[in-house]
Order: sequence, then C-alpha cells, then structure tokens
Amino acid sequence: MADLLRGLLRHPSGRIGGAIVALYIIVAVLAHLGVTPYDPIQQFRIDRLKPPSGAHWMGTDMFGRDVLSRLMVGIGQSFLVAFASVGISAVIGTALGLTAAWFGHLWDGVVMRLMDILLAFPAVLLALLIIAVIGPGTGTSVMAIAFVYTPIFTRVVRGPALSIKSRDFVDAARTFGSSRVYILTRHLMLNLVAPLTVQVTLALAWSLLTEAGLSFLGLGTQPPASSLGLMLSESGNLMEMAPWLLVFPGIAIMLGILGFNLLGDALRDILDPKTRSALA
Amino acid sequence: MTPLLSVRDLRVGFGKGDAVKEIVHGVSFDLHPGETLAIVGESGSGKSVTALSINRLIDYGGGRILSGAIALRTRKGEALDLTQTSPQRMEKIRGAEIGMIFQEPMTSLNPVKTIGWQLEEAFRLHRGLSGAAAHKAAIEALERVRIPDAERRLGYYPHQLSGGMLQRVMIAIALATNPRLLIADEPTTALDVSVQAQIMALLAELKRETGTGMIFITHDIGLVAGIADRVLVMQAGDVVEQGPLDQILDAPQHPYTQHLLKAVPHFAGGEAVRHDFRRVDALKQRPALTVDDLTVRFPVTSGLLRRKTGAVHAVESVSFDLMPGETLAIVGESGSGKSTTARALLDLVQPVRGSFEVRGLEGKSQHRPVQMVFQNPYASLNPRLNVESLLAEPVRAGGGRLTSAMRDRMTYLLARVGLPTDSLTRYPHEFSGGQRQRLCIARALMVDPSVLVLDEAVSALDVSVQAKVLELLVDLQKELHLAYLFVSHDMAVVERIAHRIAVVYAGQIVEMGDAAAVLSNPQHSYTRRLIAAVPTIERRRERFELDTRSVPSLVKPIGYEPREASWISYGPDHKARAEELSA
Amino acid sequence: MNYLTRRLVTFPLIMLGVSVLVFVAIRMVPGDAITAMLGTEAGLLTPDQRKALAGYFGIDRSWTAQYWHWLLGALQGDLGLSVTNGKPVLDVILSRFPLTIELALLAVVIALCIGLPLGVFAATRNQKPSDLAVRIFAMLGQSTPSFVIGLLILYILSSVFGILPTMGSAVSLFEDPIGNLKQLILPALTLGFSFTASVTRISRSAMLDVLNDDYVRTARSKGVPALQVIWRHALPNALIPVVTLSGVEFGYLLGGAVLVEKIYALPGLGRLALDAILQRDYALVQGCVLFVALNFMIVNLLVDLAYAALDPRIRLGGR
Amino acid sequence: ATLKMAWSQDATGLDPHKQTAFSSIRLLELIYEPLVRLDPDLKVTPGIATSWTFSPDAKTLTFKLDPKAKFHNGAAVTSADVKASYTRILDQATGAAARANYLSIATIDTPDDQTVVFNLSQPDVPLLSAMSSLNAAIVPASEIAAGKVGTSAIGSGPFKLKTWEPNVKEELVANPDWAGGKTGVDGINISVLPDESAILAALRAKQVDFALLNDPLVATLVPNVPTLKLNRVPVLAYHALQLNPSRKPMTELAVRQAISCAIDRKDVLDTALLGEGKLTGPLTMPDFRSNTDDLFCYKRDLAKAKKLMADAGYKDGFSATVIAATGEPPTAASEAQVIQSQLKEIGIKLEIKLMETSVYVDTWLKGDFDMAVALNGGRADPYPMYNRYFTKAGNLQKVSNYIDDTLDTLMQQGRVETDPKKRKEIFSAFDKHLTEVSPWIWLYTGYSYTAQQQNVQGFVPSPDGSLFSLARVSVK
Ligand SMILES: Nc1ncnc2c1ncn2[C@@H]1O[C@H](COP(=O)(O)OP(=O)(O)OP(=O)(O)O)[C@@H](O)[C@H]1O
Ligand SMILES: Nc1ncnc2c1ncn2[C@@H]1O[C@H](COP(=O)(O)OP(=O)(O)OP(=O)(O)O)[C@@H](O)[C@H]1O
Ligand SMILES: [Mg+2]
Ligand SMILES: [Mg+2]
Repeated sequence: MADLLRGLLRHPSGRIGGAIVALYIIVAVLAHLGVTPYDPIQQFRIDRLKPPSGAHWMGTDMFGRDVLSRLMVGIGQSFLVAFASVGISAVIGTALGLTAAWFGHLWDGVVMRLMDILLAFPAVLLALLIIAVIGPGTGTSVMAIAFVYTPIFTRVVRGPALSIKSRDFVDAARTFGSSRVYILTRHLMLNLVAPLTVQVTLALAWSLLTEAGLSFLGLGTQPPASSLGLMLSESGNLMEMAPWLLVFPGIAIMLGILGFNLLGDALRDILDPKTRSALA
Repeated sequence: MTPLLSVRDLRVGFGKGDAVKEIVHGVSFDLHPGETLAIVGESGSGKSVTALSINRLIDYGGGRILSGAIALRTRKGEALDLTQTSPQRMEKIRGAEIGMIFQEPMTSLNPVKTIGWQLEEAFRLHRGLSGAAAHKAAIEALERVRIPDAERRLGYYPHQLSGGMLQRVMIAIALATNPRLLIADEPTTALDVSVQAQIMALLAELKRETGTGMIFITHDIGLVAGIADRVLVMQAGDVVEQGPLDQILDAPQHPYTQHLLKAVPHFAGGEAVRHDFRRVDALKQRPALTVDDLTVRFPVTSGLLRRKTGAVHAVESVSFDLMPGETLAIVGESGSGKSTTARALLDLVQPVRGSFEVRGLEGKSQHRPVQMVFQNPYASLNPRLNVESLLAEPVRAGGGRLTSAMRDRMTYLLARVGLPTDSLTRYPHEFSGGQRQRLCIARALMVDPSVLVLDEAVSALDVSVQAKVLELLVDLQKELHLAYLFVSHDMAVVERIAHRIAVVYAGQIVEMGDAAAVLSNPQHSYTRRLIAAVPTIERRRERFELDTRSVPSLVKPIGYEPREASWISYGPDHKARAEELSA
Repeated sequence: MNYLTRRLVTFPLIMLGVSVLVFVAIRMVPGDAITAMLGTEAGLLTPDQRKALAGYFGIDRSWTAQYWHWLLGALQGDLGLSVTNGKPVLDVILSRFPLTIELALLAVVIALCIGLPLGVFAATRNQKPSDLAVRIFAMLGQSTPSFVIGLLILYILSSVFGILPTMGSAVSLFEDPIGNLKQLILPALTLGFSFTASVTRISRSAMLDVLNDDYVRTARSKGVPALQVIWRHALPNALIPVVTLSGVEFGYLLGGAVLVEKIYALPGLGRLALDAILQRDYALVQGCVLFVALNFMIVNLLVDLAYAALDPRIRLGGR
Repeated sequence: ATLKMAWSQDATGLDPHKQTAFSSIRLLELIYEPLVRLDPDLKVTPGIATSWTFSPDAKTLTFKLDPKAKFHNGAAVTSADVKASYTRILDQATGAAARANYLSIATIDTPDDQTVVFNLSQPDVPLLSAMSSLNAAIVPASEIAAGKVGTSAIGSGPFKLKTWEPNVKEELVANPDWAGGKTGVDGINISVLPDESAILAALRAKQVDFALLNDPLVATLVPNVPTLKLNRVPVLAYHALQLNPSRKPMTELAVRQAISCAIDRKDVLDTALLGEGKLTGPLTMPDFRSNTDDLFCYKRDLAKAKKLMADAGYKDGFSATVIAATGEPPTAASEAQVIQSQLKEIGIKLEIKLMETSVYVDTWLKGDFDMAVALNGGRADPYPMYNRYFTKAGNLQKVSNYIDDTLDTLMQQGRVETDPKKRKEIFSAFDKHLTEVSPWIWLYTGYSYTAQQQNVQGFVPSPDGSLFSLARVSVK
C-alpha cells in the first residue's frame, strides 16, 4: 500500500491523477460536512441567474442557488454513485469471474452466457429500463450502472484468473492440499488485484460519465440534490442565457474523468512488473 | 592478417544524462575471418549488451556506447568504426555484413509473417532480389540449414514450427546474405539437449562451409569446446580473461574462470556419479515410493461436440520403486512425459491406470508424504505473499496452526537452506533465482515429507547457482533420509545427483538402472543418442553429428494399446527395453 | 473455424436470453401503450373500452402467451407489428438501421484514420514533446462526454456561423452522397470523439509494446530500414488490440448513439428504441434490442475473423 | 411554397378518435375536421357544419352540413358519415378517449344528406363546444366499415398526409378540394427535432420556417434573433400542484389551505417559467377567468399558513412526496423545486420524484401520490374541463379524490343552464369554492409558443394551441 502510494507519487500522470481525485474527494467530504460557501439548496430569489462574481464565484442558477456550493455537493454525489456502483459491480463481477474460471464446465458456461446476454443488450437501454422499472433515484442509478458494468468485470477477471489458475504456484498449493477457498482468495484474488485496480479506475471514469448521462435524461439524481450530470442537464436550455451553468460542471466532470483515467494509467504502469522496474 | 573485427575498450551504458549506468566496462578483442570467439560468463555479465553494441542494436534498447571503438573491415575492404557510423549506414551493414541469431527462436520471428516472407525480405534488402528469384533463394537458404521439404515450409508461420526448426530458420536468415560476421547470442539455451546438439553441429558445419567469423555467446562453458577457437570470459561487465580455447580450458588463470570450469557440472560419462548409497542394503526396508504400471493419457477432442478422437499417451506403463535416501533420476527429452509422471504422483493429474504407494511416516500427523519442487522458482511462489505465508501454507493446508513451534521450524529450515533468517517478512521478488529455489525447497520440507519430487528443479538456475543448490540437495538428503525423484533433461546434472536413472522416451521407460551403469554403458539406442548429444569439455573440436530424427507422435487413436515391453537385463541393476529392429 | 462454429451455436442461445430479458423488462415498466398514447385521458376509459384497446394493442393476453406468439413469429422472421408506426417492426427497423450503422461506421473510420497514425507517431516519438501532446489530447478526448461536445458544436455552428448539418430526416447515401456525408460528418465526429482518443492511446501503447518485441530486434538485425520496421513488422502486430477495441466500441456505438441522434435529430435506431420505450411499443422495443444485440454479436464475430486474418496463430490453430 | 416546420414531439397515431396527445392533435387537426371548431377567441365557428341550432329545451341539436365538404378520397361528406363517426366514438369497442363527453347523445337522425339531428337524453349545453374537439372529427363511413381509420388518414381538412414516419417527419400536401378555400402553402414538411435547442439552432440556420416550442426557456431566446419572430398566446392548460385529499394529512382542509397560502404562485412562475405566464384559478378561459385577487390566498400569507397548520395539529409540519414528469412540461422539475423550497418554510418536507412521462401518467391515474406537479389540459367550456374531476360521477374522481355537494351542484347547474350570464355566475362561484377547499393548488397558465421566420405570414395563434391557422399561412 505504501509502495503503491510512493509509486503513484513518482509517476507523472499518477501525481496529476491522484491530485485531482484527492482534491475531489476532499471537496466531496467538505460538502458532505456542510462546508460549502452557501447552502446548496437554499434558493435566493433575488439572485437568480447571476454570472460569476465575488459573492458567487461560479454564479447562481435559475433558483438563485450558488453554483459552487452545488458543484461541491454534486461532485460528492457523482463520486458516491460512481464508487458505489463500481464497488458493487467489481465485487459481483469478480466473484462470478473467479468462480467461472475456477469451476469451469457448466458453471463457467452458464455464467459467461448470462454475461454475454447482458453485454449484447444495449447498455444505455438496459440502464434506462432498470430505472424505469424501479423508479429513478440515487440507489437505482447505482444499481443500473452496476448491472451494466458487472459483465465487464466478470470478463476482466475470468481471463487472468484462468491463466493464474494454471500457474505453478497454484499447482504447488494443490500439492499441499490447500483448500479451495484458500487458493481462490490468497492465490487467485491477490494476483488479480493489479488488473482489477486498473479496471476499477477505468470503470469509475465510465461510471461518472454514465451517471451524467442518466441525470442528463432526468433519470439519475433527483433534485434538489445535485450531481454533475444533473447540473449539466439543468443547464441545457439555459446555455445561451447562463453559460456558466454549463461550463463549470462540464469542466468538473471532464477533470474528474481525466483524474480517474490518469490514475488508471499510472496504476497500470506501477502494477505491471514489466514497467515497474523501469520506473523505480 | 588484419582482423575482421577489432573492438577496443568498449564501454556501454544505459540511461540518459546524469543517470547513465555503465554496464560494460571496457571490452577489447580481435576477431579474424573464419575464427570463432566464444564469450562466456554468467547471466547479467554483459554478454548480450556487448554483442548488441557491435551492430548498434543497443541504440534501440535504451543503451548507448559511451566510448571505445569497433572497427569492422567490410567486404570491400574499408575499415569502418561502427561507433561513429550513421544510422542509415548501419542499416546497410546490419544483415549484409553482420548477421545475428538470438536466444529465443520462438519470439524472434514475426508471428504474423510467413517464414518465407521473412527470409525473402533479407534477399530483397541486401541482394535486390524479388519475386521468383527471392523465392528460389529462400528455398536454397532453407535447404542449406537442412530443413527438409523447404518449398512447402516457406508458407508456414513461425508458430507452426518447432523451436529447433525456428532456430534453423533464424540461422538461414542471418546467413542469407553471407555476412562476414555472425553473432550468435546463446542460440541453443532455449532448446532441448538433442536439438541443441543439432544446432551446434549445423553452426560448426556452416562456419566451415562459408568461412564466416563468428562470435558465439553462451553461459555454458561446456558448449564452447566444440566450436570456439578463442574464449573471452566476462564477469560483471569486465573481461577477466581471454585466450585460445585450449589455454582457457586447460590452464585457466583467473579464479572466476577456474570457478566456472570447476563448479559447473560437466558430463563425465558416468565417472562422477555418487557413491553414497547402496541399494542392496536398502532393499531390506520398505520402499518410500512404489509405482506400478502408471499410465496417464490426455483425451484429444475435435469437432463441435468435442468428440474424443484419440489420446496423448503421455505416460505409458511406468513402474519403479524408490528407497528412502535414494535418488532416482528420470531423464528424457522435452515432451517425453517426465513432468506428467511427477504430477501424477502429486494428484495433479489423474492416471487412467496403475497405482502408486507411498510409505507414510507413521506417528507424524498432518503430513503429505510426497512434496514437489517445481522447475521455475519464480512461477511457483505466489508473488503477492511473503515468505512466512508461503512457508505456512503447506502446514495450514494440513489443518495445522501457525504456532511458535512452526515459526521455529521456519527459521530452522531457512537457515538450513542457507537463507538469511530475516527473510520471513520479505517477498519472492526480493530474492535471487537460487534463493527462491531454496525457498521452494524449504517450503516442501515444512511438512516432513518422505519423498521429494524435483521437476527440473535446477534447470532454470544459473550454472554456478545450480551447483550450490545441488550440493544443498545432497546434504539434505543425507540428513533427512529423503527419497528424491529427480526429473531432468540435463545429463551433467543427473550424473551429479542420481543413484539410479530411468530413461524415458515417448512416455515409456526404455532403460533403467544404476546411474554409473546406465551412463557409462548405455544399452538402448535412445539412451546412447541422448548421451552423445551432451556437450563436454573433453570433446574438443569433435564433429557433432547431425541427427534429424524426431520423437514419434504421442497422439494415438482411441483403443490403442502399446505392445507389452520385454526387458533385457545387462547387470544386477541395469535393464533396457528390447528394441524393434525396424527403427 | 471450429471456434467460429461454436460461437455460431451460442448465437441463438444468447438471442433467446436477450429476448426474454427485454420482454420481461419492458413489461415491468409501469404504464402501457394505452396510457402512453392517451396520457391522462386514459383515465376516462370505461373498463370495456380499455379491454378493447388492450386487444387492439395485443397486450390483453398473459405474458407467456404473448411471448410464445411473438417468439413463433420471430422464428419465421415476423417481429410483430409496431403499434405506434402501424407497420411491421422489421420494416421500421430496417428503415432506420442504415443511418445508425453508417454513423457508427463513419465514427470508427474517423477514429481509425486519426487515432491510428497519431498513436503510431506518438509511439515512435516516445517521451518526446510531440508524444506528450498527443497523449494529452487523447486523455482529454477520452474525458469529454459526447453530449457536451455535441451541444457545443451545435451551438457554435448555428449561432456563430449560422450553418447546421441537415437535421430531422436522413439524406440518403445513394441519392445524395455528398449531402449525406455533410449531414453525418459532425454527428460521427461527436460520436467518435472519445473513441478516436482511445484508439490513439491503444495504438500508441500497443506499438510501444511491439517495438520491444524480439522479432522487431530481429528485423533490425537484418538491416530493415527504420520506417519499414514500423509499418511492415510492428504495425501488423500492434493492430490486434486496436481491432479488439474497435469491435467492442463499434458494438457500443450501435447501441449508444442515442444521445448523439437526439442532439442532431437523426432518425437512427438508437432514437427509435428510445421512443419505442417511451411509447411502450413493446414489439418495437423487443425488435430494436434484439437487432442491436444481433449486430453486436455479428460485429464481435467479425472482430474474431479480423483477428484470424491478422494473426495466423488464431487462423491456423496451435501447432 | 412549402412550409418547413419543426417540433420536438411527434404525433403518436393517426386515429383522430383515439389520439389525445397535444402533439397528435396538432397534426391531425390539419387533416381532419370536426363539425364545428373554435376560433382564436374560443367562439364556436363552422367546421364541416355551416350552421347549428339547439332546441329551446336544449335536448336536440341540429346541424346543417357544408355541401362543398369533401373527403380526401373525393367523396362528399354526408350526414351518414357524421352518424357513423359518432356511432364509432360511442362504441366502447373503439376505445375513443373523448367518449365520456358525448354520453348525452341518445340517438342520431339523418333526415337528409346535409342534415344531422342529435337527440339528447338530457340537456347538455357544453356538448357543442365538446364537439369542436378533434376527438369528434368526422371520418368517412366507408373507412370505418373497412376498419382503416388510423392506418390511413382520410379526412376533409386543408391538408392531406403524404408520408408519416413517426418521430422523424411528416409531409403534408395542400388539399385542393378543401371546402374552406385555398391554402396559403402547397404543403408542410414537418421534422421532429427532439431537442428544442436544436430547433432554435435550425431556425437560426434557416433550415426551418416555423416551429412549435414547448420550453419557455428556449422560447424566450427567440426574440434575440432578429430574423425570427415569436408568437405567444396564453393557453387554457394550467399548471397546478395537485394534492391528494385522500391521504393524510391532506385530508385536513386546514392543511390544504395552509399549503395554498404558503405557495407564492408568482414566485414559482417567475423562477420556473422565467415569468412566462399568468396566475389563474381553476377556470382558464377568458370568458370565465376570475380575478385572482378575489380567490383564496392568492397573495402569499405565511402567517396564515402557519396558523392553519398549527390548527390542524401540524405545527411542526410533515413529510410528503411530490411526483413530476420529466420533460412534461419541461419546467416540471423546476416547479417542483421552487414549491419544495416554499413549503419548507411551513415545515413541510417534500421529496421530489421525477418520473418518465408514462410512468407518471400511470401513477397519476392510480392516484398513487401525495402531491403531483401537473399540467392539465383546458377546455373552452368549464363543464367538460372539470366534470371528470369534480362531479360525483366524474370518471377521474380517483385522481382528484375530492368532491363535495357544492361543487357537484354547481357543475350540474352549469351543465343545463343556457343563459351565458347565469352560467358565468354559476362557474364564478365554482371557481371561488374550489380554490377555497383547495384540493389542488392552481398556479398559472403558460403560453403556447411558435417561432417563425419573418417571411412567414398570416399565422394566428390560438389559446387552445391549435395550429389550424397554418391553413391560411403563406411564405413570402
Ligand atoms: N535495456 C536495459 N536497460 C537497463 N539495463 C539493462 C538493459 N538491458 C540489459 N541491462 C543490464 O545489463 C546487464 C547485462 O545484461 P546482458 O543482457 O548483457 O547480460 P547477459 O550476460 O547477456 O546475461 P544472460 O545470460 O542472462 O543473457 C544486466 O545487469 C542488465 O540488467
Ligand atoms: N494437461 C494436458 N493435456 C493434454 N496434453 C498434455 C497435458 N499435459 C501434458 N500433455 C502432453 O503430454 C506429453 C508429456 O508432457 P510432459 O510435460 O510430461 O513432458 P516433459 O517430459 O516434462 O517435457 P519438458 O521437458 O518439456 O518439461 C506432452 O506431449 C504434452 O504435450
Ligand atoms: Mg543475454
Ligand atoms: Mg516438464
């Protein structure tokens, strides 16, 4: 863990990506603790659609709410959805991929065909349908995104798991008579951490984008809470009247995705033994 | 006579600017036309870097020639300092004047191009041939390296050929334009003994035919005897000694050269076998391991419904027994079923027939009496676990706890295999290859096994490390009265450790018996062939024979059963399978 | 080809799974074709009226009965009738599909034409400033949501330049190829923007990997000139991951063109599917999803074939 | 010339009797004609019928048809077609949405080809205005018999439907035989541009001559472009916050009134619609519209609201959910947020649930909500507008969940009264009472917007949103 951090600090894109993500997390935590310039849902009637100024650094929206404060909360919300959905899909996907690789045969066939079905299903429509069935909300967005991303994790895990399964140290463990659970958790899982970490950061970037897309369609985060996507969507038809409503959340989301992507790149380099030595 | 190549005080480093790390610290030598210079030295001593510097390929690997001169006399007679030549000029020289062969034939050819294309490219670039002419030249080139059916093989992709074949193709490419200098960087290290012998024979023959100057790089000093005129010994980037072949082999001056010659096992035709065990005495006890009629087959399927169409007869009716304190070596070339036999004994594969019986160590609980040490120490240690977890695993698997007694045993074993005691909290990548293999041995010993299966346990190690690990194994065997099943393809190693030898060929044991008897007086033709292929320092400038026979296919149709073997006895403990005359 | 046949065998299985999934999912969504069509006025219907309409829309029977009916039809190439279009589902889909496939293809072509050379270029300039510039472009490109780019392009074009690609209906490729290209180039650019960025990145890193491979060194030792090493030896190998990415991405583009089609008002399959969901045109939703899934799988199959074409190890099997 | 037109929502079907969506009606009213139609002042004017008379007891209604009226297939429009059309509407098997408005029709007589007599089971003055609905359009009897209504569009209106690609485009060509005269354009090409920003972009780029806009945020940008003209007319449809009086604590009159007093209608309008609208009571038609100052709590009165809450025993407020549809109207989410913030001031914690439109409709019809942000359609006459919600037999009682004797009585009186002055009094009382008992909080009416290039001439907007005057529009 400490090694990882040190590696990140030494890696140029790791530094930038890490800094962005860290900044966002700090902002999110601050917002969660209520440390925002203004109450993010308090409406100030006289302050409607004010451009950025000393009082409101990023201007106000059509309700006279402070955009900066909403942006801070929105980052928190978007990150929450991203982390939760990726967490869920990573856990389920890993479990499925791991067991599919390990048990093979029928179980592998069934799991992978199911994943094929989900993969073949157009992702956006799948998410839309899920949301339409359950009704919109943070929880639903999380579930929908997790659902769409699970097959990808399953695939990402199954491939390496299959190859690790045939590595000598797994054979060695079998000669000792190690239990299945031990082999699965210690030998396979531990060695999947690297590909998984990389995939997780990429998934986080994607999930941020999807959350934005869903909120853009009005099906994600519910107002008056805010998320980056929702802010973008609310700014849609006000773009010409109040461009700051589009610009700031737009930049925020771009930077966030950039942060995760950079972090993913750095982790890929750091966790890959081939490049690790070159960096050290 | 002017030298073909003259290298003076060559220094090579890696890295940019201030961070340059010098790897080769001043190498100088001369090479005359038709002469072969062998560069020997252990892994990482800078042999490859030196070689790559000569044709400036090092530029593409992040390296840089720091100083020195490399003077090459070209075909036209001009002398050229390769360290100063422009990249464009170098492109003309590479291939045309300097050919090169690499260690890994499997990865050194472009996987998506036919070998014909890759061969023709050489002719196109340097001889301006194209179309039918290039095609014809390619066929000739393949025939020159004794590839039968050359015309058809031109359409093959690299993955369709065996390693030995590919290495011949590489040689054909390197020699395509009759370069005046051929650099061969460990061309046989990745190959089987018998294939290695073939390649060596081929190189020697071609050298005689074409009169090319050759730089032959190897870590196996035994190999140079047959081919080199001069030898250059490198250690950690420095040249420690160089001179004519005989002088180096017979009167090495530098301690490192002496060490290389002495410590490294060299095959001695059965003269160096161990004499610390007398089977006759041991026969009163119960064997540690009895294997009877062990047969392993892997189904071969084809078609949509995965219909079984045959089976790989990997191990066929193998029987032997192993006494406590005894080493039985199983030798044979690649794919002959050695590993499969070992794996069957550890329940890693299911035999279709036959049985084996292990004498348990009654009274001791939670043991798995058979333990195994794998070939590649890096691959058999989970890189993400520390040494303590690694050592604890066999105990935990048997239901044991990590008690302080256990910890004591860990420290004891670590010390016993010669590892620092603070190793417990370290991770595998923090150890060298030899240390890792010691770790594997310690791990196998954690549960007090009675039989240790060593599958090519020292093949992946550097020569000098190999010797030390072998020594350790011998000591441990004496101390713990272990029975070893030692799987190897390396005759020199086998000679050092085996009490008895079983030779396997295509899944079957063809000869078995006392080590000295088998090695000094081989009876089966395959055993003889195997022994003939072993390079030794004694066989100086001996001509290797080219032998292109290949192992019969192990894939047999459903229901195929091999004929019952009949054995001929050649001594109290030496028998061989009767051969069919037709072969 | 053994592998291929095995893939073909799982085809119907996956399609069946997709069809069940979409069938159930769309019916679990509250509201049906009647409320979608009549809105709040649906509340004025008497039970008899409602029953009559349910019969008209074919949603009066049990789910299983509906599914069997639909499945039997589908097996004979009849995907049912779209209640909002009054036409067979297949006809509706086929009339919208060419546009989406053209859009996706165009996006892939743009991405490959820009991304591949850029990535290869960057790889040969490893760690130099031009490499850095390419990487920054690629990173930013991957991080920008397509709808943001689309909105920006549209706004700038119309308010600053007063021009716009043709919106609303599709200009036929065959009748007016130039007009068609003019109409689709911007949407394709929007759609393929982040894809271009990822192609750049993948081809750069694949190229870097390949340049380290042994056979590249062999080629150099043969005296192959630097440019030929890159184009003739390295590129064919580096293409393999790029092809995988393109295949996967092309599949997503087919299903994911919804937002771009909405912004540029293009009558493609994505919007058709979205409208069908909103209007609870069950048969049409099923048809669209099945169609997209089928295409996704066909594209995957094509990618496998492309693989085989590129890599003899796959084409000819192991030794 | 051909008029190039754009809108963001398309017709959902071609059967005039089954289509109730605003977007469908806008298309179909250019193709089909009812017996009578409403002019921009909401007066009943001739459609297929040239004249009509109510019998003094208001129990028979007689129409004279225009002898020139012809269907697109060339056949003349006869009384038989009218009878067949109404029979179809009244037949339950048709599933005609507006059937409930015509239930008083007992029998239909056709003395000759040009005369139709409706015999009513009870006096029904609002029937005439109800007949102006497109849902009572006259279709050929032959088409009904052939079961082809809805697949082909054979009407008698100013335009014929040439092609229809749902959600993509439709092409209309002028009907040279139209009884109403010659149309100003040769045809109309309508494109569906689902994003209203894109419509504005298309107008700017002159790709479109004429467009229908829903979102006031987009509409207000039109006047900024010098080449464009915005047409704006107040509409009958009204924005309301529907309370569900069957759910606690909205069962309490005081709570409902408190909500009414706590809501600053003007503020909601100014924020969510950028002020684009007019405060209104339940009745939105100019003839019946009350002065909002006379209605209950139309001036925000927080003190009163708090007191009412305390009286009802909800001094500390309560929690509830409000549902709203995404994009229908486009301002729904904003309205919900302003209302949420206003109600917070009297301690009511609202949770907003945005729903996709069909899900919203489904939930709304089941009455499965605490509160709902709604945009409900208006009618030219108060009775058809509210009888569904606020009469005892109203078939949307399940949605309104509120009825009292006063409302029911006033509605029945309004239905049979033929004297306009007296009707006005009756409905004025209805308006007042309804706002006082506050089952819903009526907010305001918005505008219907159309944007056009300056060279499009002759368009007259109508409060019911009708685009019928496109028949007279010409492009210079
Ligand atoms: N690209 C490189 N960058 C940095 N260091 C390198 C590079 N290539 C080789 N080295 C270092 O140079 C030293 C000599 O390597 P070289 O490959 O010449 O050894 P060798 O004698 O050929 O060994 P082997 O028998 O394993 O092939 C090693 O310590 C290695 O780590
Ligand atoms: N799991 C398996 N499935 C099918 N065939 C197998 C399997 N494992 C081994 N084989 C085949 O069995 C034969 C013997 O293999 P084995 O690994 O025992 O050879 P080996 O003598 O150990 O060779 P090497 O020296 O290369 O390790 C080979 O032909 C191999 O391809
Ligand atoms: Mg080397
Ligand atoms: Mg082996």
